[in-house]
Amino acid sequence: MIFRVYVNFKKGILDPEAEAIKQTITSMGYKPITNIVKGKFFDIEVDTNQDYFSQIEKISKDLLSNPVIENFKIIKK
Amino acid sequence: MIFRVYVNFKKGILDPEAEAIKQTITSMGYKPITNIVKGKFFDIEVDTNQDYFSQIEKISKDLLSNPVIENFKIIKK
Amino acid sequence: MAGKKDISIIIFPGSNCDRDLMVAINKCMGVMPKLVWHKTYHIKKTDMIFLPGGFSFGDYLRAGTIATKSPATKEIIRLSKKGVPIIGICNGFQILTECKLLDGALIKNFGQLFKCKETFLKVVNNKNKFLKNLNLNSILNFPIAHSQGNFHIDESGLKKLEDNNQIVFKYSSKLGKVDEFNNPNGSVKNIAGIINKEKNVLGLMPHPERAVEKNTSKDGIDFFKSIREII
Amino acid sequence: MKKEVITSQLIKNHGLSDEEFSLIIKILNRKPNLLELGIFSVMWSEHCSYKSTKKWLKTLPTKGERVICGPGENAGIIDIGNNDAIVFKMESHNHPSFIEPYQGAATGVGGIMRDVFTMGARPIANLNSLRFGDPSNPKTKNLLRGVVKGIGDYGNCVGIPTVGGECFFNKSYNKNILVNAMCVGLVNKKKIFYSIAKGIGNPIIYVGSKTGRDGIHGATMASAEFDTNSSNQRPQVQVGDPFIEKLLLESCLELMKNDSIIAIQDMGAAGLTSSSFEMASKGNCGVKLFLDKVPCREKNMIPYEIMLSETQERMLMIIKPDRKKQTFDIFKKWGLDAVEIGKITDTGQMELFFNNKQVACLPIKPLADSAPEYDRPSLKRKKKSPKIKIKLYPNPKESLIKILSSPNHSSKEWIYRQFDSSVMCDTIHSSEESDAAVIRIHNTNKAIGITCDCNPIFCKSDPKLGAEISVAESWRNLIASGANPIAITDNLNFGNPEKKEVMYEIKEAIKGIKNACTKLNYPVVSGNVSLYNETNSNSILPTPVIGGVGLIEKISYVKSLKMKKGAKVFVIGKTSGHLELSIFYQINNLMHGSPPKINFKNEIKNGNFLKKLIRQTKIIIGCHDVSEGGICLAISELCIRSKMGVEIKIPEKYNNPVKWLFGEDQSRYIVIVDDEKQLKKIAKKDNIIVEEIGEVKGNSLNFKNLFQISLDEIIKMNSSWFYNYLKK
Ligand SMILES: Nc1ncnc2c1ncn2[C@@H]1O[C@H](COP(=O)(O)OP(=O)(O)O)[C@@H](O)[C@H]1O
Ligand SMILES: [Mg+2]
Repeated sequence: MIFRVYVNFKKGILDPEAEAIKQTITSMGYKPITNIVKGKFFDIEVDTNQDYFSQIEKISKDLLSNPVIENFKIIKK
Repeated sequence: MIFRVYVNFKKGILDPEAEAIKQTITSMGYKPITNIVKGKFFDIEVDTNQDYFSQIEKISKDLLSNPVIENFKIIKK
Repeated sequence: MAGKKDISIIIFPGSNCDRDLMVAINKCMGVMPKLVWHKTYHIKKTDMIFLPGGFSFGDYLRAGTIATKSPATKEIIRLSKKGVPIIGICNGFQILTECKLLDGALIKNFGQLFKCKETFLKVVNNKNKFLKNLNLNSILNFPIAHSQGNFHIDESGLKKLEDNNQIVFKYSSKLGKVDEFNNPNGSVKNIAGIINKEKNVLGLMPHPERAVEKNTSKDGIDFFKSIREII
Repeated sequence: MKKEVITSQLIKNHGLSDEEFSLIIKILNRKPNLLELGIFSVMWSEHCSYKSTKKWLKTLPTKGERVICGPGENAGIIDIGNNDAIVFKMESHNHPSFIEPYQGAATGVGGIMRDVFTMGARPIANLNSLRFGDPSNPKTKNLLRGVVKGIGDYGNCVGIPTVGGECFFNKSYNKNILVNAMCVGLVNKKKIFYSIAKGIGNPIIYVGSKTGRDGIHGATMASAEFDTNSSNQRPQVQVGDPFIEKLLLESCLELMKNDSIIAIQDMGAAGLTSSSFEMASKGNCGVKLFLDKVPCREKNMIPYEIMLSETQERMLMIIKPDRKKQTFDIFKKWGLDAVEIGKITDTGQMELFFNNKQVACLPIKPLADSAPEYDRPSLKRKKKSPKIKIKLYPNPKESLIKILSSPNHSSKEWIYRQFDSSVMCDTIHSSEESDAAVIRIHNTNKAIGITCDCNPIFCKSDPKLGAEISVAESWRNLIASGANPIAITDNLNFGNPEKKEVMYEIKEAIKGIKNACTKLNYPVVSGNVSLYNETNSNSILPTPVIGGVGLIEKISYVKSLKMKKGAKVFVIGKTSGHLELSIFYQINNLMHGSPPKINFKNEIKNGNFLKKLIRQTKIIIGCHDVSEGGICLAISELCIRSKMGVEIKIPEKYNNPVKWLFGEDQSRYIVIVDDEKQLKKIAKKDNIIVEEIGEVKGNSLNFKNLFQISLDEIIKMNSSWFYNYLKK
């Protein structure tokens, strides 16, 4: 079973990297691009028959993201 | 229209960060976790009526990923 | 070296070793280099180009990537084809791999952390104009300061580098031992510096410009003196 | 103006007391609107107004022959000759770093660098002073990781070497870590920029990052005691962008080459509010700001948010009206947003407009001048620990091993490897190579020594004496690195000043700094205060961190922890063996008593003696001050750094070797000497106590007839704690 955890900055938090990427793309001539949001994902492979969702949730909260500035979202792949 | 571009390391390239996360998780006692793959994603908002897929493909190849070490995948959100 | 030569240092927003490099070049090569802003669309005739260390464009995305989109980088690619010697140090090396003038890629250090320390480099190949004045197997003491200096290349790429004598520097011990204990960042085969097939583009992670003063190692002087001979 | 209802809850949420609110009404002659309330609240917050400490800070000695600019500006400035001046300051980012260690620490470094380059200086070195909780506390590891990485990534990216600092663990910091960052810059004495607004009609220019909703109320947060819910509050942490900082640094310095700028100030705590207020208030003028002109990162930001945002990497400047184009061109070249957002007026008012409507109008002088100033009650804490009589002293060898491998005295290599210490090519000595970091002044034959110090254990027991010792230690560190100490910056970290015992600590510590600095002719030129470092009523140890700077007139005077085979080892200063509160006692769980006494006459005599030896003879090979851990730890550190052994013979007159080895008597140095006869001769002439104690020899740390440990062993035990701790 594979869980995918998405982590990205909360809305309103400055993401200087996304800003720099957007500027670069614009300067490369891709005019219609209006916004870029950046994030990370983790594919976590779990070898168990149990439902492991709540554990993944805990890992996401404690380790993979910082709740002060980031949100996460888990999907089962 | 939003395109999502996923970028991750090619197989066979050791990702020290994913490795470290895996070790930490294991040491925290989450035994069934067998593997972790880490990647990035970019949500690119495009304001156009045209099909912009091929441009996004070009951006992904030229900028968002480095073909020597990374793969990418595009989906329309 | 005959007459006044023209050496250029390209400055990207976020470059931060440009001054150090300028001082070192001036001191060891006897030429005050020209500083070229990254927005330069046309670089006139120049005898040698340096890409300095630092964090061009904040190292955002991947170190060196965004700099490949600057007009000056397009000029560097054009001039490299004409045989102009080009040297990239640290971030400069990362830019050169990102714009494909050099093979491989520089990924995050094995230990994940930024690392600043003294390292020793072994000259493993001097069959090129840059290093022909340095002895084979001689050891140079330069510091490193980077978080993405882990040189990666696939098997076949590595073989090509080896076959073409493109690997020039390897991390070693003070006495020249090349092994995992003397590999500061996880680079394949301890590779610290390579050149292109045509042997006019050189990239290295350690900082020779930080090894030319009284208070540091002085091995950088040998390095710059050696490359002075080629122009 | 729109009328919001200002409820008492709203007033409370803004951290204002009822008396303070009455004062506001008196100043305005009416009730404030919400925006105005917000402005008052940040301007009168502890962080911006120093209301609990101002009375005491005023007593510090701030003048000296080399002082160009004392407290009151963005940073202090000292003269180091030939038109060169050094700009420096220390600042805390404690609360943000606890919530988000990486960003909190990074933005702390960014903020202090802006304070320095605002004055026209190019930063040449960063230092940091860190305190964490007990290593076994589950949060400590990640806090340590995040803070160190944050400091490194920011300074490394901007390209300023991080060359030193300190890191200390104690459980009192479990929920309130301390992250104090110090920055030192170099400026041409004739090209210093200040923040005094001048010239009616002159344009006010905003430059740097776009304003977002970051850290609104950050300044009030930094002044409020934590409660356990803090981590759930809305995000108040700002994200740093070192890349923009680098562009700001270069563009400002480029602009400063000509004379376009009249006044300049970074937007630090309380952002646009405090920067515009302070500039106008210093220049006795008014300002008009058009807030819709402020570049915003998010849509629909309201004046309240724009005025209170603490988005990083922004500057405010007043320029000559005919230099607008030139100014904008420079910022454009560096890819930065620069906009004219207002004008200087002669009304003495701060008038804020938004979409052509006036949204606030506040009198500047009265607001600044009547900022509350408190003389809070204080009370000496009752001493709990009675004196104990020790019958059998713990084993010295085992104790030394414990000390060398303890978190507080292990090598900090894991930390400083993450900092680029060699960029700029002027670093002569950085972390652990010498008692103070030594940075050459580019293109000259002189250098400066920089150090930060504090002994919170001493401060807890006796805040005045502890602060005096911290000042003296920084003084000694500078002398031992070859410098002539010039001035300090301080960062006063304490708990809740509304508690009498804490207020006592604050007052006493300031008294101690005052006394030590006066005696040593070592003025305070800048500083910072961080209060309310307290969670659920558990306060931190009083931690007044002292950042000292000294001048090394010639590079040849630079000293470090160096040894040479065959050289003799001497102690300068009198050893009497004060063990109370020493590391030796702490490591053996013997906590009682008071700190060692300090005699400033001897401090000065011994310091001047070493300065003279360094400057007038060639006999000093290396030196190290004696502080925590006494002679024993000082010698061990010399051996570890120089990778050489020593043979030490404890002078016969001392009947208790443990006291001799580990006593922490003040005003002492260990020196490694080439010509012992000459040393003795000068010492005799100058009436200085010196003792020959051994020789650099062999491959072990050998205290004859007592114990011996091989060099390899002590190096190993000293180098592994951090790596082992952080492995998992
Ligand atoms: N403990 C202190 N000792 C001496 N000066 C201090 C102290 N605390 C603050 N200051 C001075 O007060 C002024 C305001 O400091 P601060 O509010 O930290 O500035 P900023 O607005 O740049 O953050 C500065 O000039 C600073 O040097
Ligand atoms: Mg300031």
